[in-house]
Amino acid sequence: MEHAVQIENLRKEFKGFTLKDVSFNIPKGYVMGLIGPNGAGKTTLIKLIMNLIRKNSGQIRVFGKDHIQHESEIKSRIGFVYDIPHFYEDIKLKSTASAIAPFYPKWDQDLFLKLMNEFSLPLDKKFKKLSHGMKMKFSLCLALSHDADLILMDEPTSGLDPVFRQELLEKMSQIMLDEEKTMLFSTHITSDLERIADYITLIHNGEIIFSSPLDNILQNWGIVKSEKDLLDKTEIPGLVGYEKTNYGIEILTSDIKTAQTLISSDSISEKATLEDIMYFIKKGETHA
Amino acid sequence: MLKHIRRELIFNQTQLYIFAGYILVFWIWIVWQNISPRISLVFLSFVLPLFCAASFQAREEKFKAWTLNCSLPTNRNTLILARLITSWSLMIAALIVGILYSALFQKNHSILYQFIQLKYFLVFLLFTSLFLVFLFPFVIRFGLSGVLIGLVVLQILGIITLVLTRASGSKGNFLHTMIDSIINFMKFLLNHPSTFFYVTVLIFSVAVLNIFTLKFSQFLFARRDF
Amino acid sequence: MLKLCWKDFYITRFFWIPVPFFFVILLSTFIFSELLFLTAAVILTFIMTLSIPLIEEYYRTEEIIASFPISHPSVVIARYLTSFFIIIIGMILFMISSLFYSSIFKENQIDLKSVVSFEGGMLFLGFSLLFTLLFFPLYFRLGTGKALFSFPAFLIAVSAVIWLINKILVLITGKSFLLIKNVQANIIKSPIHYFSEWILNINKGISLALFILILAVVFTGLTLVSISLSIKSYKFKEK
Amino acid sequence: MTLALDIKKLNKKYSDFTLKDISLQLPSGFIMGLIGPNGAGKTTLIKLILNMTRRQSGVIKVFGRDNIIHDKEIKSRIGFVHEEPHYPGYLKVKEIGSVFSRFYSNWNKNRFFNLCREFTVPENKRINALSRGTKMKLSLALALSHDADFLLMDEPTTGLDPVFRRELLKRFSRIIQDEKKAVLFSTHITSDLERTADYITYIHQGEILFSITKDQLFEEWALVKGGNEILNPETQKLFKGLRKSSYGFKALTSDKEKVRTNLSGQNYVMEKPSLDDIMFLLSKGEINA
Repeated sequence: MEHAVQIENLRKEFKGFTLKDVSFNIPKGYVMGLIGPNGAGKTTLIKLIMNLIRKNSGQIRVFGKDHIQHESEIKSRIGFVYDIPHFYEDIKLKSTASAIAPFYPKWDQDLFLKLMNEFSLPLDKKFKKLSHGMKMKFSLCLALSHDADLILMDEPTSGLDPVFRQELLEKMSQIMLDEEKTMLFSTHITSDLERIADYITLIHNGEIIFSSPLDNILQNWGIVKSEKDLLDKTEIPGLVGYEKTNYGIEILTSDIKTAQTLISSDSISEKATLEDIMYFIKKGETHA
Repeated sequence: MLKHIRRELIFNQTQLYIFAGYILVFWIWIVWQNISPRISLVFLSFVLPLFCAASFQAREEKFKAWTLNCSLPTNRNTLILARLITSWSLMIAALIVGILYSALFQKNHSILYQFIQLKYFLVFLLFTSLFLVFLFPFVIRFGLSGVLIGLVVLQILGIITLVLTRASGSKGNFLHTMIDSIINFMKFLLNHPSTFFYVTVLIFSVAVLNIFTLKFSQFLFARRDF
Repeated sequence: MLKLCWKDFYITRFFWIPVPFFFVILLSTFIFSELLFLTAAVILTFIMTLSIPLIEEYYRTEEIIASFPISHPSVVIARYLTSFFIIIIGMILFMISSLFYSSIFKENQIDLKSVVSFEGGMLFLGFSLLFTLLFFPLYFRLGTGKALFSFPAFLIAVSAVIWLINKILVLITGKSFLLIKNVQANIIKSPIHYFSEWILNINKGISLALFILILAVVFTGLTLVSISLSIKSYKFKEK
Repeated sequence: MTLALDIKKLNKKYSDFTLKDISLQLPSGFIMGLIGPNGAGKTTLIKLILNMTRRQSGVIKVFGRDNIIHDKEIKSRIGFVHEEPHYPGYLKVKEIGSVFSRFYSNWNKNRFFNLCREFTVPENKRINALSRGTKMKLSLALALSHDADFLLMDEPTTGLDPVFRRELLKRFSRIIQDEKKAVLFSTHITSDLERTADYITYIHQGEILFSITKDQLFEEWALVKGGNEILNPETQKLFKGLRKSSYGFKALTSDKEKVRTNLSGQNYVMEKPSLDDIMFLLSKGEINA
């Protein structure tokens, strides 16, 4: 299968935090959701792909090309939205757009204007006059109006109201009908992901826990609840994390089917949502 | 490249208005007070870089807009090149405004006569480039806070020299002597007969200075994480 | 109140280490006339006073301050207090540097010691206070940006008023209280000329105590007016 | 029971936006969630409560005292979190802590540092170096460490990961255990509200459409789906938000029983609405209430 983005043991060291030899691929034509707790390295990863941050080692290939050698060519096919949109605050939206437009060969002014009034953004307002939500919308507007093949979004939905989020997700899924397009977006609102994403990558403390199709996560991962402490007796397959409550114990496993067969009948097992998975992984990490 | 310059100009509109206003006032003042073109040259070569190059950098930092600029489909070297070219073109424009002004309103068209001389023009370029060499990379590396640091350094240097002058018992204000030396240097440059060799040297040095500024700034800018 | 002042200095402390040196060094350029020297000192002090509002604006801390448990008037008054402290600092620096330079450059034709005197101090204080008191109402009304643009115009207006008063006086009583006739239309200089002449003349005319009294009355009056204006505009400001 | 927050007929006019006749009560010992589309006036309302912007008419009482007259005292009992926390970026975390400590009489230093450790906010880092989520955590820590009686927060959960959100909300419900404290926070993540909030207030274009307890909301309100043939002028009166499509309609009602009686015998389904549905229909559907 063709990959839009290939990342091979990518490493970046900061004072407080390191991204430890991450490697994963984004298959072409799919939506990849990037989740993980604050400071896990989501933003760092996206900034590395955009070459805003210099990597210490490893390789990033976008559309099969090295992202530094073919920087400008690659970037002209990328639409980006960052968690805090930074534009020149005392410049009007339309002039900002007009300044950016010539950089993109496939910039579509009509589409841009259409989006602007769809999102009910005033063309003649200065950027600093916008609320946070509107800033996000404007940033999205720019990202979507030069039909990019790869769309990178760093928490595009944070600070947007549910109604607009819904519309946005619909819009995204429209865009994704085109098989050529690929999307990577990080978010903390996992319900959004469960609606749109095809693949999920969970990153935690600068390491990738898993990167696999959403469906098989939702099928295979599960929580086992039991009064008795199962851990000492039986060996649970694919144990990820557990929590001892005063009722008994809750265990997250990445292989619920075999777990069900192995574990005695007095325990209940249920499907895990992404939120549960994140919760347990954090817990497991605190236990270890 | 054009699109880059265009971007710079649009993003720094507000700055440009202030700049334009300042320049007009400046020339009016020069002509009105009938200040000698030489002084005005020194003024210009210090003020213009501050207004163009430095302020563009400052704005980019203030709004954290480098995330935007560096995400555009270009590489960072081009961004720096564009910034340098834009500031140069602005500075030249400011000079032209002055020349026109003197041509129209000044009785003895001293500024006009001075600046249309090749030698004089080149000296102006030289001075400006000299200042840019210090300013441009400095702002890129240290940003707004860097300017403050720069001031501190300057003060300490100043104090040291003051103490030295005091100790050596030589008379006169140090800053004054410094300014004098600058003036003398300029006088030397201007009074030197404009032989072919001399002109080529000037041109060469200007070119070298600017290339150095460019390369050094690019070197610094490439090593930044945003 | 005081804790707000403390906050102002604490937040900007990185900047109070270099400033004194810079102040002193910069003044060395103006040692060739007392008046210029004084003007420079005043302006530098004013810039120091500005720095705190500017920094606050740059980092948008105002909304935090506004949601602290402090009454609005105290925010404004604290701002004034801070600036007064700064003015005092500036004055000390000014005196020191004048002594310093007069000792260094003995062969200088004018002696700067003359600035370190009652008149000198009065002039410095007078102008710094005047600037601050005129500026802050504007600042609280318009925010730093606009205030800075409108301030020079404001100053010109003030000097024009003084000039007018003088003219009227000349009409009524035959003599002007301004000795300097041909003042250049220089934004900063002209009010300084008028004011300094005025003070010096009064000082000649009447006894010292009365002079101080008058000054005190004038400035307390100004301060009260300007503070009340600022408070009024700060109340209704969007933070 | 005492009212922590009591707003009556509050008005505020801007050039392009007005807050009309807001009135809502929040008894102490409860959590109120404030929802509404972007630019509906949530932030303005919170700023008005904090007396950061001047109201034009109406009454705001916090713990039974007017918020302008007893400005200082009230603010000392409020813990605030702003939408985008702005602190001088070159300060260290502990330094901003010491700034805050000067202004709150019952500031608890140890608690602040404990919270920092709990929220994994590095004390010795400069604020510029913090990520958005961490900044938000910092401002939460600042809000929680002078044990405020009234927590007033503007989107405290944006940019925070689900795990942390869960723990934060638990913390809120712990805080309000003793009946003296109250929490008011606006958010866009309605699942958070469904988990914790006791009261839910919906603002739309500067007006409060409803401000009721969550239980009441989910008992009395219902999502009605059915064929278009049901719809006619009088039945439409039953519905609040209505959205028609070619193959049926989707509507919201604040009174199940009335709908049951009036639509008896017709084919329609009634569901328990989610907050997202409510927001969607009220803001997007044509409102004929």
